[in-house]
Amino acid sequence: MQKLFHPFDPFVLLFTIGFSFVGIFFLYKLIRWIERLSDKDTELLNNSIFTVKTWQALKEVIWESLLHRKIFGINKRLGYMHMSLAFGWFMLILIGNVESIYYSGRFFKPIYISVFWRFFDPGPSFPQAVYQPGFAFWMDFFLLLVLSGLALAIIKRFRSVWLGLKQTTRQRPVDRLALTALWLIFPIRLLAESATCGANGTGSFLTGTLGHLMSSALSPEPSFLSLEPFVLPLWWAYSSVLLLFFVTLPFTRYAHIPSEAVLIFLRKYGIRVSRESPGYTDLSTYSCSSCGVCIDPCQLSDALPGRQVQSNYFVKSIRHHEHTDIQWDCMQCSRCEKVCPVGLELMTMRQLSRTDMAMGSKSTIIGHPGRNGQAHRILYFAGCMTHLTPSIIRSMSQIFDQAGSSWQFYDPDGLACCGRPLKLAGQSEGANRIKEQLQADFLASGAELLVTSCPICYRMFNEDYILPGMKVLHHTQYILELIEWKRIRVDQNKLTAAYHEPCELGRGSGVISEPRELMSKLYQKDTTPDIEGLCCGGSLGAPGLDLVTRRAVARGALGELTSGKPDVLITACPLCKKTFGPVSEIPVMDFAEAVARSLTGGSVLPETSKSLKTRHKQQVAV
Amino acid sequence: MLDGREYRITVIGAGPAGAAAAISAAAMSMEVDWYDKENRPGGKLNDYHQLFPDRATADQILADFDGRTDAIEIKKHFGTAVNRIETDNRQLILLSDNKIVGSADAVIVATGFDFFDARLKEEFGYGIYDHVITSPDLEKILKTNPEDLRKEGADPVSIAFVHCVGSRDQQAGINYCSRLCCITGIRQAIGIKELFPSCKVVNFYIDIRAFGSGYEELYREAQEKYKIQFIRGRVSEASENQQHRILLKAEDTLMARPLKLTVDWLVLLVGMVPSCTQVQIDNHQCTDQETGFYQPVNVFTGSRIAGLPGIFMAGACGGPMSIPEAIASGRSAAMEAWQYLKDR
Amino acid sequence: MKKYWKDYQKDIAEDNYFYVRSCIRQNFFPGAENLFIDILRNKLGKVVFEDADHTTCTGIGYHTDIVPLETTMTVVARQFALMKEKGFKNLVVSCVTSFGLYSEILDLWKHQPELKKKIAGYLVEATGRIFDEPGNMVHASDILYKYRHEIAAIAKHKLVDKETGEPLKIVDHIGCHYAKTFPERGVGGSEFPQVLTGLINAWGGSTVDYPERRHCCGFGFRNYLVQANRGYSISQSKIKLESMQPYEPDLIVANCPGCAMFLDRWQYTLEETEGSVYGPNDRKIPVVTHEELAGLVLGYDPWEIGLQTHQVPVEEMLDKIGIEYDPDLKYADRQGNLIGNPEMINQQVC
Amino acid sequence: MAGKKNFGFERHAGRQIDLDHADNSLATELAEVVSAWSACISCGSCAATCPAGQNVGFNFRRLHYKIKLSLEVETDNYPSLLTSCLLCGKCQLVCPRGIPTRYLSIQIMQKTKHYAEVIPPV
Repeated sequence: MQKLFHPFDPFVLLFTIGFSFVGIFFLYKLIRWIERLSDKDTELLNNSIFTVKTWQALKEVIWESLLHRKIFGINKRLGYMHMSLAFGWFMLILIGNVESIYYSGRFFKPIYISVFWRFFDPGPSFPQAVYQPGFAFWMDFFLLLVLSGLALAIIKRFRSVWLGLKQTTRQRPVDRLALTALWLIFPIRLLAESATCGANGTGSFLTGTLGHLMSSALSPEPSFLSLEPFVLPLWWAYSSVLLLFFVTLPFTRYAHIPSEAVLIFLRKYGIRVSRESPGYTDLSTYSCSSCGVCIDPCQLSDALPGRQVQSNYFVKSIRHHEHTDIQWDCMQCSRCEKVCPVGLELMTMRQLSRTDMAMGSKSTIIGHPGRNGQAHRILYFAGCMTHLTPSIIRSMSQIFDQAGSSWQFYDPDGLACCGRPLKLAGQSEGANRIKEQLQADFLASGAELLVTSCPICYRMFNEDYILPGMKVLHHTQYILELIEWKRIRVDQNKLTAAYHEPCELGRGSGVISEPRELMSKLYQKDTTPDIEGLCCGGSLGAPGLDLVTRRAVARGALGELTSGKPDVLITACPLCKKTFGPVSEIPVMDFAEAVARSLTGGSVLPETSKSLKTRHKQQVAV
Repeated sequence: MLDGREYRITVIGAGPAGAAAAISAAAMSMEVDWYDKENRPGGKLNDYHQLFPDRATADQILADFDGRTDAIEIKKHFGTAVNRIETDNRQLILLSDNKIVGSADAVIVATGFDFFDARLKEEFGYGIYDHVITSPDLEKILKTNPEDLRKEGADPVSIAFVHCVGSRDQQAGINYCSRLCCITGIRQAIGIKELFPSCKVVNFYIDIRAFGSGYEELYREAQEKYKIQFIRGRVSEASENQQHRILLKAEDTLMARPLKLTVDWLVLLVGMVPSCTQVQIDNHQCTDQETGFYQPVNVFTGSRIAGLPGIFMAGACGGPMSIPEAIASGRSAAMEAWQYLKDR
Repeated sequence: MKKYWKDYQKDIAEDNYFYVRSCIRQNFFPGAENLFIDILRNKLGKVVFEDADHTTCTGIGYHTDIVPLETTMTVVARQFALMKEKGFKNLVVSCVTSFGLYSEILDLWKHQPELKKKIAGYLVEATGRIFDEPGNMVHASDILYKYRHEIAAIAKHKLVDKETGEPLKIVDHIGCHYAKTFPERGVGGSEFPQVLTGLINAWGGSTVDYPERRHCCGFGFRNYLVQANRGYSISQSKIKLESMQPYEPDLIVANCPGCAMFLDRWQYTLEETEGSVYGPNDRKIPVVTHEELAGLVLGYDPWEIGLQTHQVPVEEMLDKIGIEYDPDLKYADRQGNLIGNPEMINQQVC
Repeated sequence: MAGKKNFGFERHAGRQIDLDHADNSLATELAEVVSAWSACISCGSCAATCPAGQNVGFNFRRLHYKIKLSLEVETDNYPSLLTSCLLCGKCQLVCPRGIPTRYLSIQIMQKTKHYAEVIPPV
């Protein structure tokens, strides 16, 4: 038993070097991350450490980092693959430690002992151990779990569709190196442990059986000595592949293993990505596992085939401080943010990487807070884009008047902008200047309700503006209220329609149900496809897209939206309407127009639908 | 021979319009006499390099016409310039320098056009400075020897095109728009950029009138693909410096500021004026007072020239026309002549 | 440069000239007009009549909106009346501004005969005189152009560099009112008038065709009358001088007194204010009028014909051609006694 | 050299746009990034619909046209006021040539040196 008390063999050094390298690296990183937090965030951190939030964070670490619950939502097999690798490996380490403590009786001992425990203690004899649910049994069980996940990972590399991913990330060379190292760890461990067990006639159902098979394969009569020469080399191999993995880990996607845990804690404490806390942004880039889940939802994957613009590539480009322009190639539609298993604030990270040039800082916004000083209950802010779709403005004024509400049109001459387009382009300073101006105007108007037709403005008013005593509604919400309070009456017509949910309204602002309720009140048949909201392509988030790409995105979205053969496409955003208009085969209308038509008894479809159709035909050729 | 009666028709002019008229007339089995002052057909097509908008080469069109005119029986009288037509009770007598050269039942005049003589715009220095050329000159250079554009073996550094030279110009007494110089200038500019990619090409224009199908697309391609610069403003003056490069003075009307540019070649996009070898028809006033082009009796009912019956016009002798339009008008003139002869 | 100007030929009277002087020329180049008359009378044997009663044509007043057009027309009609009384038909105008003005008035009368009658009425009312339009009206430089070969025949010097035998490089500048307003009134039309190049070529010099050849010399009346505007005037001259610089001209000839004066004076001002000089090897370019050029070629004494009043010293040019002159007598009066040098005239500033 | 004498008037620097010695590096750089910009026909729709342009002397058409002629964007009597652009994108929606004018505005800001240093990226 001499080996038990101070077990050592040179091969463990490789693992130890690797492991300590990773330890020191991430210790240094941890300090850097916390150091480069803004005072506000550091305060948040200090006040929340010894509170229930830490327990909640710990729970989330288990649910997310180990079990990857969120990925199960995307695809069960993909979820199982990640869970098996993460949770399986964690259990191997845990049980390995307990086993080594139990047998060696020493709680504090070099870390390598538990990792290579099977080498030092071949364990219970085979085949009896198969039936005793002891350590060996559980170690084999979790090893098998990990290997099953590994098999799925290999399949994903070649046929990712089977795991629900049309496309997967094209990894960098160093990532592929770490990947191969990771893939080699567990098979070699299996062989190493089985060789030891085979040579000593021990091992449970997996290692024992395999060990036995190996020894019998090598020599006809069952002699244990035949495996002896293979034991040490296999353990050397196991330790060196671990070293390779640990050395490459900090520079590859696997840095997310330690980083994500730290991220979960800081996020639970309320810290968010901001210009003032570069540390947290850096931590976020390390937490990205580059799993490629964000590629499929991104509509630019089809519109810009072959271009690596999706969030995983973008995060990697910031992390490695590469100077690229892809921070501009993102429509800010947040479809990727919705599915990101690590929950990174991808939208804000893109905005921050867009140099702030204090745009919009010199312009003065002219609006009309109150007509001749008289306060009105409702302030209607059409939005700059809505002035290019005047039918929405005309319809809204008809609705306001029909409902007899006391309202004031804030920007009749279209000289006001909410500031969000600046924010989307990373111009936070300019955006703030505009916000201050409008905010003061709105409060000065004395209105209680601010209604806007543009989801982009709506989100800005909700998220950034501080309007005490003032409610903000998108006109779909306001119209629904009018109907529910019987202030206006709409009758359902026989047409079939489909609703395109603007990104900034649905995902962006959480206004999901009201538009759909309005649809049911307006149209007999609703063929809206049950998929995540699609971006129309006209987004301000991606200024660099040329017209051809935008039209490609629009056509892709239309293909889905009109799959149910609707007569008309309804949307709730002037920009979406303007983008779909020239490309859509069927008329595109805003809720306001549809409601106004049914109120004033006008024809249900815009009169020009026929000419619109023919005109669309030619323009679709662009 | 057609339904038992002999129809003899004469086509004056062997350009695209004349060729089309002759071919169609022959196809309607009329007896065709085909005259041209040059001793080969094709008219100006012989000097053209590439056409717009699809940049087919002029030689292709020529070859196609030659092929078709050779295949059918047309009596060609090239090298005789018919310059007068007189009537002798239902017969039309053709005279060349007062010598009778033929007669016919109907005549199609397709004498084409001439380019505006850029020397009348002295301020541009055409005929005074060597490196000031017109678009037809450039077309010949591009067709025969583009190398001439090089100076001592070096590529030209910058070339300027001036639109509306002798068109829409009261000073030059030509108030109509010649329609085709814009697109010619655009296509030639593209031709230059293809030959000398690093050369800076600037087109000075008042309005770009790219009206035909495929014209606007060519204009856009010139802007975006070939990076040809279009400056809105008339060049007022051109003078030569010691290196024989041409100094241009213009105003960029979008900046409302005067502008100076020195170029290796100045290309004047000259307009289309009536051909000097027009055919006199008995002493009838058959041309438009203002422009000098032949005048139809009624622009809606057909191409019969005012004055004597049985004389029709085709092609650019009736006004600025592109080659496809000229060809089409050639065919329609033949058709009209046949109808006239049949109903007579 | 190809010869195309032949399309613009103009008929110039042979003899019996009624000469009207120029107020600018008399002031800026006092010897020039007498020189012109002397050449015509004594060198070419022409009859040149000069009427002491004739006045300014009020051209500068008209161009600067001080004198109404009808007044100017009446004054010009009076000149014609004087000519009629003396029995002459061929008017020779010394100043280009007058020449332009006379052409403009004759053209106006041609298109509005009733205007001519009205002016005739005014003249009779004011002076009791009646007038006829001149049979032939030309500018003084036209006459020299007509007899350029006769002058060449009796010339004592050639516009050639004495040492190298190279013809002098001479820039010609034609007054805008000479032919730009009425092209058919200029020898060679408005774009490339030949009236001065004809002289230069006939007398052995070589002409320079530089890009800004037809640009305004800077005189431009309103450009310089008000001091604040003179910036415009000098800017035009600079454009011209800068453009001719590469050609390293030896001399500038102008047929309008204004052009000659400004191209001459502004070279001094440009040198003073900006230190820039435009002649060959950092010298300034001397400027002469057509009569002076003829006088030099015919061997007149440079100081006799008033070249010392020019801003840019002419000595170097005279030496180049090989014209003798007495440097000490540059500032002497007719009797030979010195009247003192002008303040900075000879100092070669940079 | 001559002292700078003052005669009571100044010679005027020419207002001529000198295309011979124009430095068009910015223009070429922009034309590469936003290639459709070369197809601009200066129709003025962008300047017309621009909300910032109505109240402030910011004329987007004149600004990017000046760059095309390699003229100085920032002059004292014609400050470009580019920073007053709201990036709202209305100009992009109305441009008949389909030019991504909003992106052009961003690129001009970034490529016109002294703006970019205003606030460095994260």
